[in-house]
Parts: sequence; C-alpha cells; structure tokens
Amino acid sequence: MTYLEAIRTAMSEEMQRDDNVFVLGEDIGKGGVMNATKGMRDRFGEWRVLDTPLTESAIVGVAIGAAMGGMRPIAEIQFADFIYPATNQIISEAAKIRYRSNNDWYCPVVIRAPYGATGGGGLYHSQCPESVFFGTPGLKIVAPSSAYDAKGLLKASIRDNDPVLYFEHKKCYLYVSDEVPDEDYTVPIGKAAVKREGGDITVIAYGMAVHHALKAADELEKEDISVHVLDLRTLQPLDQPAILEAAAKTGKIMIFHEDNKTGGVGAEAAAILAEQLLYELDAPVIRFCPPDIPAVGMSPTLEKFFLPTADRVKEAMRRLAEL
Amino acid sequence: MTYLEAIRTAMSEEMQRDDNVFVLGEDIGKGGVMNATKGMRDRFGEWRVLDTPLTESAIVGVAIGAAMGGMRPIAEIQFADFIYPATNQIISEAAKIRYRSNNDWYCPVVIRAPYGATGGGGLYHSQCPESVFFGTPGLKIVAPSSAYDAKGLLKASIRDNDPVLYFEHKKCYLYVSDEVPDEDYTVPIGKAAVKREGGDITVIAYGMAVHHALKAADELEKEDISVHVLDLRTLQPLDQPAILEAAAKTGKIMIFHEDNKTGGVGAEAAAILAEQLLYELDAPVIRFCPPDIPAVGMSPTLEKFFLPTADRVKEAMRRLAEL
Amino acid sequence: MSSPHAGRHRQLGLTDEQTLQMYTNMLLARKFDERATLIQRSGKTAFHISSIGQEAAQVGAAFALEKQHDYFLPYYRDYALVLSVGMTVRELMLALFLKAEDVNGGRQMPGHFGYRKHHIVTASSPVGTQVLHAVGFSLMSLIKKQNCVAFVTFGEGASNQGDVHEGFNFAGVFKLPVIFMCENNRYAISVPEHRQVAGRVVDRAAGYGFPGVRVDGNDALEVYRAVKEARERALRGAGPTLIEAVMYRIAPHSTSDDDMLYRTKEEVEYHREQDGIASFRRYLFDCGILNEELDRHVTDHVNREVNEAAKYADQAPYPAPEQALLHVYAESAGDDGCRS
Amino acid sequence: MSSPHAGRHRQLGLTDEQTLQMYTNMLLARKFDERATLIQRSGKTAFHISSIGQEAAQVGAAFALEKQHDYFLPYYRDYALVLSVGMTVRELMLALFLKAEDVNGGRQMPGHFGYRKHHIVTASSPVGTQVLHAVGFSLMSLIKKQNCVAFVTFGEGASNQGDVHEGFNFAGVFKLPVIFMCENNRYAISVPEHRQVAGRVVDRAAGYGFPGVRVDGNDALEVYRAVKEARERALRGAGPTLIEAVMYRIAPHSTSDDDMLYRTKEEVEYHREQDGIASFRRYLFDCGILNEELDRHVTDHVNREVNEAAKYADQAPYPAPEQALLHVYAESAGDDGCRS
Ligand SMILES: Cc1ncc(C[n+]2csc(CCOP(=O)(O)OP(=O)(O)O)c2C)c(N)n1
Ligand SMILES: Cc1ncc(C[n+]2csc(CCOP(=O)(O)OP(=O)(O)O)c2C)c(N)n1
Ligand SMILES: [Mg+2]
Ligand SMILES: [Mg+2]
Repeated sequence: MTYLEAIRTAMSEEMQRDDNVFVLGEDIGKGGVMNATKGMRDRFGEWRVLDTPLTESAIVGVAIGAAMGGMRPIAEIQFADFIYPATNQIISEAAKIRYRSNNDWYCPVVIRAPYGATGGGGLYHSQCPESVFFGTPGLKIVAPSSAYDAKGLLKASIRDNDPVLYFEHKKCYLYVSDEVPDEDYTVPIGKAAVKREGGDITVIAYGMAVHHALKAADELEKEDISVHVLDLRTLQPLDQPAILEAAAKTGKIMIFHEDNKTGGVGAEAAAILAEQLLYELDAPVIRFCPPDIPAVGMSPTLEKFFLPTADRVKEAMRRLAEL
Repeated sequence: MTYLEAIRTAMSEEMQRDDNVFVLGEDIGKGGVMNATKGMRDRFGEWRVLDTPLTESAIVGVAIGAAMGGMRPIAEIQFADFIYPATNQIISEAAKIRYRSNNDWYCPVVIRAPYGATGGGGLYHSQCPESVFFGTPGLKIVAPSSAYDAKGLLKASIRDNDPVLYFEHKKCYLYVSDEVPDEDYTVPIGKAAVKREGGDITVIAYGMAVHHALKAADELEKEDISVHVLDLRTLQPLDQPAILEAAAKTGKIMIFHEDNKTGGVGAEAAAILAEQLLYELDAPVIRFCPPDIPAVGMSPTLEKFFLPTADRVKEAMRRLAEL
Repeated sequence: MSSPHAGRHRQLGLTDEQTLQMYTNMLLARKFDERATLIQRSGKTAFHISSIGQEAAQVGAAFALEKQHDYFLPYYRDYALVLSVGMTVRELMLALFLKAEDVNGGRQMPGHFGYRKHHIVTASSPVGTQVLHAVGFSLMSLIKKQNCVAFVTFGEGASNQGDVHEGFNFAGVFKLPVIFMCENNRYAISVPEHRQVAGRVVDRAAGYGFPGVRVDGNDALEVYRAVKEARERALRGAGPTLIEAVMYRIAPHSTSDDDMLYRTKEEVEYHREQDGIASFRRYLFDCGILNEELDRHVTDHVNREVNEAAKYADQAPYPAPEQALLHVYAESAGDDGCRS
Repeated sequence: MSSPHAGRHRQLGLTDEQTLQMYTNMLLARKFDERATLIQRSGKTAFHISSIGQEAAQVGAAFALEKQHDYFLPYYRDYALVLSVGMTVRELMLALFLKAEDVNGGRQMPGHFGYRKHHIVTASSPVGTQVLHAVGFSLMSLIKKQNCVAFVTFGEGASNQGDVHEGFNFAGVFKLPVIFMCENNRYAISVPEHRQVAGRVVDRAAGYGFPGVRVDGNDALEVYRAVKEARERALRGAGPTLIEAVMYRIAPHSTSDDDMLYRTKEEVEYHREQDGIASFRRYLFDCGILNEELDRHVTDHVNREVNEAAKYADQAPYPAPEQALLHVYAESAGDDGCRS
C-alpha cells in the first residue's frame, strides 16, 4: 500500500469506527489536491468530509472548537507552506488548552500538513515548517516515513487526547509503498524506530531523509561501511532513549533532515547528544541538511542544488565513517 | 539610561535623522502600554507614531508594504505573546521578499516585540517566542540585554536593509540601566559580546538571563569559580566564532535562556559545539532553561517555579564547575 | 406608579422572579468588580480588569440562553455573564487571587474564564480567537444534532482581527447556530472606536449574508430580546446573527491603565449616568418588582456574598509550585482530561 | 454600422488608440496563456496557471491606472494586467520556463509577479497577504504625499482570508488611497462561490464604510470606469474602494487540476460564450476601430511575439545552481538590493 493510501485508509477506518471523527479542509470534497481524501465524501457525506472556505486559521480554529465540543476533527492544510495563518490558533490555542484550563478542557485535534519538496514546487509548495512548531509544549508532532507508520501514527493521532501536528511528506505519497496489515493497529506517538542495524555510523532522520539514508546505507554496505539508521517518526516528544541508544551504538552520528539546518529538529537532537552522550562520541556530530536559504527555488537547477539526495548524503556518510 | 529609555531614544533619533522612519502599533500614541513611545506622538505627530487597529497581521503586513515602498517602519507588537497572528506575514512575506524576487525588492522592517516574564504576566504576557522565528532564513533576530546594546542594536536594525525581529525583554525595561553615549552609534547585528572574562566555565546567554548569569558569576567568584559570560545579543545570524571562542576558553559550557529548553536557541548553540568543538569540551554541555511547559503560570508560586533565577543558575553553574 | 413600559419583561417572556434575578446578577458582578479593584489597589492581587458598564448587556444575553446546554465563549469582561450561567462569585475571587482552587488552578490571569461543567469554554488572551472556537462548537451542534447554540462575545477592537472575519464567513456559509455579540464599549485600551473600526461593526453582518442587530447595551431587556431572537433563528437553521451591543467602558482598561491619558473625566461621567444597572433598577421599581426594602435586602445579600468570597479566596492556598508541571498533555492515553 | 454604445470608450476618456491597445493586450495575454498551456502539456515546463476569462477586467483596470507611478499588487492570474503595465511576453515566458533571466531568477512559480521598475510588487503564494502590502503602499503614498494609489487584486476565495479583512479595516480607518479588486471567477480550485463566500464580496465594503462596486468582469470598459472612479476617490482623499469584477474561470484551476471532478462541460461552455475578448472585439468592430484586416494584423503580430518569446525562453539558460545561495540578505550593509 502506498503512503498516500495508508493515510486515506487510516482516516476512513477511524471515521468508520467513531462518528466523532471528521475531516475538514480546502477542496477535500473532490478528493483534495493530493488525493488524500479521494472517494471519502461519497462514502461519508459532505458534512464529514467538509469543504471549507479558503481560510487556514478558520480551518484550525473551527476544528479546535469542534474538538473541545467532543468531536475528533482532522484538519487538512492544503500545503504545509500555508499553515502559518493558523499559527496563532495552533500555538496560542490548541497547544495551551489543557494546560491553561488546568485539565478542565482538552483539544483532540489532528492537523495534517503535507510538506517537503517533490520537484517543481518552488518556494511555497515545498517547505518544511517543522522547526516553527517544534518546541511548543502541549503540541505533539509526528512525521512518518513509511506507509505502515503513516497509517499507525495517523490512527494514534486521531485517538490521542491532545493536539497532533501530522507532517506527511509529499514525496512519500507515491514513492513509498510497504506492507500494511489489514487489522487495526496504531504506532505509538513518541517512539522512534531502528530502520537498519549497523555498527560504523548512526544516521538519525525522519521523513524522506530516511529513504535517502537507507539507500545510501545499502550502497555503503558494499564498501564495508555499516550504517545504523534511526527513524525518529515522532518529532515531539522526541524519543530520547532511542536517540541515545542509536548514537551510542556507533559513536559517530549524522543527523539528516530536509528542513533548514539552523534551528531544525536536528539541533535539538545534537544538543541532546552534547548534553548526555559526550563521552561516547567518537567524532563531531554532523548535521546534514539543506543550506539556510528561505526555501527551494523552483528552477530545476536551484532545486537540485538545495535538496539532499542519496548520493550527496552517501558522500557525507562515507566521510563520517572514515573519520 | 534605562533599557526602556534607550529604546525610545533610538527610535526618536532615527526618526529625527530619517523622515522614512515611523512607528506603528496598538496604543503607541498615548505612549504604548510599556511607555516605549512616551512623548513621541507629541514630537513627531500622529502619522509617524501611528495608532493602528487591533490587528497584528495588519500591523506587520502594512509595515511590510510601506517598507517595500521606501519607508523604514518600526512595527510594535504590544506583547510578543501576540505576535503569532502575524506569523504568516513575517515568515512567508518579510523573510522571503528579497530572496523570492531575486534581489529586486527588499523589506527593511523592524518588528519590536516585548517578551519575557516580569512577574504577574501569566501565560500570555510572559512568553519567549524566539524559537518560533529562529531558523527562518531571511530574518534577523536580535535580543539585547543592556541599554547600550538596546539602543545600538535598534539603530542598526532600523538602518538594516532586511527585516529584523527585535526582542526587548520587558524585565530589562526598568531593571537594567547603564551608560549610553550621546553620540550616534550602532551595535553590529551578528556580533556577540563577552560580558565577563573567566576561566572555569562559560555561560552563553541572552536577554535577562545575562543579568542572572552575571550576578551568579559575581557570587561564584567568592568561591573561586571564574565564569566567562557571553551575551549572544543577536540570535540570528548567531555569532559562531564568538560562541566557539567563548566555549573553547573553558571547555565547560552552560547555555542559559528563559525560553523553553526544547527547540530553543540553546539547542542550536549546543549543536554548533557538538559539531565544531567536540574535542575541546571538558564536560557535557548544559542547557539551563525553564521546563517544557506551555508558559508561565500566573500564580506567584507557579511563576517562581518556572523562572530561572540567579540563585538557581548559580547552583547549576557551581555543579558544572565541579565536574 | 407604573411607567408605560412596565410590562416589557413579561411581553418578552420573562417572569418577575427572573427579572429580579437579572438585577441581582448585575449587582453581584458590579460589587465583585468594585471589590476586586480595591483588592488590587491594596496590593493583595496583581491585576484586575473591570466590566463596569457592561453588566446589563451580559445579563440580558445570558438569560436568553440555556445554561449547561448552550455553549458560552465569553471574553475577559464577562463577569456578569459567567455569574449568570453558573459560576459563583467565590470562583471569581479564587481566580482573582490566583489560588489553587481556581478553576484554572491559578494559572491564568483573572477574567480568563473556562468551566466545562457550565459549558464555559476556556479562554486565552489573544483577542478574537474564541470566535472560531464558537463556530466549531456550532458546527458540532449541527453535525451531532445537539440543538444548542454557541454564544460568543468580543470587544469592538477584537472585531477587527482576521479570525473574527473568518469565523463570520465560515458560519455564514454553513448557516451555523452561533450568536456573535460584540460588546462595543467604545475603546480598545486607548484607541477610540472611530480610529479602530472602519464603518460600523453591525454593518459587517450584511457582508456575510446574515442579520446584524445593533442594541443599546445599557438596556438589558433589549439585549435579551435580540439574543433570544438570534437563538431562535439559529435553532431553526437560519444561521448566525451578529449583535452589536453599544455601551461604554466606565473604568480604565485595566488596573494597569491610566485612562486620563486619552479621555476626559467629563466623558466618563456622562456615560456613568447612563448606567444600565441604575435604569434596570428604576424599571423594577416602576414594575413594582423592587422597592427600597427589597433592594436593601438584595444589596446586603450581594455584599455579604462578595465579602465571604473575598475572605475565602484570600485565605485559600496558592497552588503548589510543582503543579506547574502538570497537564501539559493527558496523563495517560485514556485520560480525557476533564474532571467532571 | 455602429451600435448605440459605440462611443462608450470616448465618453470614458479613452482614445481609439488606447482602446485598440487594450484589445491587443487582452489578445496577447490570451495567446500567451494558450501557448503556455501547450508548452506545459508538452512536458517542457512544470506548471501553468491560466487566466482565460479574466483578461478583459485586468486590462480595463490597468488602463485606468498610471504606469510606473501607481503601485500594482497583482495575483497569480494577472497576466493581462502585468502586460499592460510594463512586462513583456518574453518576460512571462522566461518565468514560465524558470530561466535565469526571469525577473525572479527562476526562483518562483510562474505567475508570481514582481518588477520593481514597473512598480509591480513581489508576490508570494499564500493568498491574500498582498492586500496588506497594498495598504502599506497606500499609507506610504499618503505620508510621503506621492499622489499615487495602490491597486491590488485577489480571488473571491482569497477574499475570505483574515488579512483581507484586516486590510479593509486598516484602509477604511485611515481613508487610504488603495483600490481593492476582487476577481470573482466563481471558483477557488474546486469550491464554488456559494460554498466559499457567505453573502457577496461586494457587500463587505459597506461594513468598512467605503463603497463597493460590482461590475461585469467581461466588460473591460465597465471595469475601466469603476477603477478610474476609485482612483479619483482615492486621490482626493476619500479613501478606498472595493471592486468586485464578476467573471468565470474558463480553464481548470491550473495544469495540475481536473475541473471535471466538480463542474460540467456545459457550465464551462456557457461561460466561454460570454468571453470578454470576443465582446470587446465586436465593440471595436462596431466603433470602426477594428476590421477583419487589422484584426488579422494584430493577431499575427501577437502570435509572432508569443512565438519569439517562447523560443527565446526555451533556449535561455537555467540559473546556475549556486545562485540558490544568493540574496538571502543584502550582500553588504549599503546594498539596498534593487537592481535599478
Ligand atoms: C491579539 C492581541 N493583541 C493585543 C492584545 C492586548 N490587548 C488586550 S485587551 C486590548 C484591547 C481590546 O479592546 P476591545 O476588543 O475593544 O475590548 P475591550 O477591552 O474594550 O473590552 C488589547 C489591545 C491582546 N490581548 N491580543
Ligand atoms: C493561504 C493559502 N491557502 C491555500 C492555497 C492553495 N491555493 C492556491 S490558489 C487557491 C484557490 C484560490 O481561489 P481564488 O482566491 O478564488 O482565486 P482563483 O484561483 O479562483 O483565481 C488555493 C486554495 C494558497 N495558495 N494559499
Ligand atoms: Mg472595546
Ligand atoms: Mg476564484
């Protein structure tokens, strides 16, 4: 099953299971501009697959109200690049409702945000806005890389009693396909997954970067470099024990993501290592990330320059292994 | 001169010097709720000290338009906690205008945001939202701790040809007072400052934390612990050479800020050390920051629990020195 | 001697008892407010934000709605509203004193209401955000056929926030059962209405295809009527209503504000004379529902309640410091968070 | 044979030459658009967003404004507008092909206009944000006594964004010289107007105390008249105007959209027959400004221009990869960034 189907299936199954679950967003009735909700309006009706006006703050704010009122809304942001008008509703409201009310109210909302570059998206259809919301206590953030995790984490997010920002990588939609069981299952929020065991270097990644890392690791195996790959899966709360364990395994750590380097999730991961694993590091921590420029240029040459690729990350991994 | 007067003086002098400079924001005509613009409307008229409607996105968005049109607006956000409705204008617009237009347009806007806890502010009048904007390429971020820097950095920000987010710590307004020369001067954006020389441990801080660190350092001196204190002053771009130099000086580093720990500026500083100074670290890097809870509780007991104090940081510094 | 209007409340469907209760609630809010101001001045508490001049509209609205059934999304001046839909003055005092027993556990500034049991939805400080939440509650009501409305208030300053407009449009498109009430007290801190609001708040409704109604906010019965009609419209599926209740903010913006920087004593005095409580009192006298003796009795009762509440809250303990760490997230997966 | 309306353009103050130029510009935009669609389909370019059906309104507006003096804040469908205020079809093609010589250096999606020399203000993708920038330009014009207006366009979907409302209110409070034009093409991607806009866009103006004018977007002269009047109002200090130009989006939302998922061929065909270019052409024939021969000449000329532009842009080089690193900030403190 593709990553995209996994998302659709998770939503459909949860809507089937629980009448309180519904989806709202722009153009989702016709299936969404990404096809994530394809066929769902026919199945669940237009109130449960609700085409909203073109207003992100309202999509999130109305979802928050409905969530406090007992429903379990899934708010779709058409592109993660367009999530910023909803920042106030996410940071000032969703994230603080339980805390400020001293546990009297809570807000089980899921905000789905398709992110990342796919080729030909340009500055405003390619962004990785994780770092803006990362570090907002009260919010959970997930970013699956496989179809299995996409489904399991989305189900867990819908059932979670706190707001979850669900970053789905657009490049994964059709590029990624893996086994997804028919039975109901969830993937726990807050747990990273070892995607590959190895002894020479550790790569910590999430989203599309996981696939680049795995591909590079396969190739490096032929050069007798053994790579351990950890997929964070949840960005907040970070799975600290898993990060420390994976890092300790090799002592040589590369953190790899598509979001800009400065202030990204990788900074926190590196900080955790500097705080808690200093004596077991055999080489400086490396962050492999795109340069600190505002976003992906649209022209193919610019985009290629910006985006991490398996080739480029392999180079960097080899260099780390050789240190 | 107090920190607050320094800010007022910087604005007034720049408005005197350049007709294109003006201030806009809520209630600034009467002097602002913080008194930052006190007396300025009488001096410069109501068009240059412009009371706006209660709409943060408009304050920033209109300032952006005026800036592209050749003016140098200073947009005041009444409390940094209320900056989030303007996130889209800051991140999608101000920060990307030069880049997306290939240097055809640019946006010299200053956004002043009073931040931090002062006692009795509660969840929404105490926040440190640095981490939300940190890591947005195209944006500069400053956060002075002294009156001298407040004035010099504000002047530099106003004259800068790119958007600057100017975080002024509300507790510094009247608490901090130091020598400010009469002559015109600027403090360069992007340069940290050594506030105290020392050999045992290094504290990297900004804003009010600098004062707590200095106070603790004074006291620790009596215990023969010598503390080196670096004030970042600019958060973006971070002064990497200064961070590395200050850290190398002692090999024992504490990063200290009032913003939550996870995803804060301290994570980036720690990551820089893990990447570039690993072999010179004599102890794990320490981040001394409030816990990851949404914000400061209003009740005195909750607030005291949350906020870093000179006493508490001193304890942590002593422990680091003794490692 | 009964005035020509003396039967108004009965024509509107209100009993004498309810009407007297309305008066009591206004008075309770007013006395709480005055006491809170004094307490803050004495240095015992950090902050108070006053509602004086807005009580009549709030009580009028509350009585047109159904307690613990409709949803209430008040803004920070709505003491009289929350007192009318279930909160006690002791609870308001606990919030003022930031004590552990406060619904919000002393976490939030006073005036940031929230009480699940009473369907009072938790509020934040950034103005206007609650309008979208109200739309969300009304969407829930429609989808789940709850037959209830969401009632939300905000100032005329807040009415300019993007969220308010997006909420109007969203509710208008789906004809949702929500009532928007702007408490236009003519100032947003120091900025007067004409420098804040282009056009008139009430006229914005037409742009979203639903009715806007402008009422005298000092006339509790007028507000009652407007809210009641709006509620009926909402429940019969005819969509939202915007009510602009015109009033005046008698006190400074908050205990941190000096209003003499931007308005005159005379202007304030002029409006103080329009007090909606005083006129409601006269109306009750005219109707024969209230007389000097009963009024003294009511006032004494209200004062006693306020006294006891202040004393209780003053002596109540602060939250334990480590409480600060609780409730960032649900404690366990099954924890739905609410205490009720 | 001249129709009863044949003198309309002269009554509005437009010469025959200008009117012919208007026609030429519409045609140029249309031909560019059709070609861009073909080029995209051929796989040569990544993306095109079409303006077919909106050219008449755009040209009508542009001719009522002053080039390189007023400020233009177009949205992504405004090819005919930017062609009328200074951009060339070659420049549009360079943007389509994402080449180094493109004003934006190939960084942005096509349709994201910006050209300081022509006072075309740089645009982003998040809809509605430009409305606030336009208000900022008009504030600058007022403060610096520039005697120019800011003209901004947006779709009816975008009109619901909070920023648009905040912009209306801000401009209304200060009576700023700004013209808001909504190009209501009845769809926001798949969502039809009635599911998107509560009430009518034009009626929102009254809520901010300034005039709203609804015009037939297929009638270039009608739009010209409305914008001209709005400009005069703005310059005499009477404040903003909201113009709602009603039209229809003939093409799918973009080359990535399948519009048959949400509307019918018949509906599209019906609207295609209302084409504002065809009716303008008939008008020019009626006035004797255009005849078959001249029309062929104009069309040939336009086609040639489009051909040459496409060829030029196709062969032009892409930006060098490392260009991606430039212009995050000013290169030096004194660098004011603009190339002119
Ligand atoms: C988004 C936001 N910006 C600024 C503030 C600071 N602030 C608190 S109340 C207020 C004025 C509100 O005026 P209005 O909406 O008219 O309500 P009133 O206080 O007059 O009842 C302001 C500016 C805030 N709370 N939220
Ligand atoms: C803030 C934001 N949300 C979503 C989008 C995605 N998007 C691009 S165009 C569009 C529809 C715009 O409709 P309208 O404003 O009517 O303009 P039209 O395309 O019809 O000309 C949407 C939803 C966007 N660009 N910006
Ligand atoms: Mg007000
Ligand atoms: Mg449209």
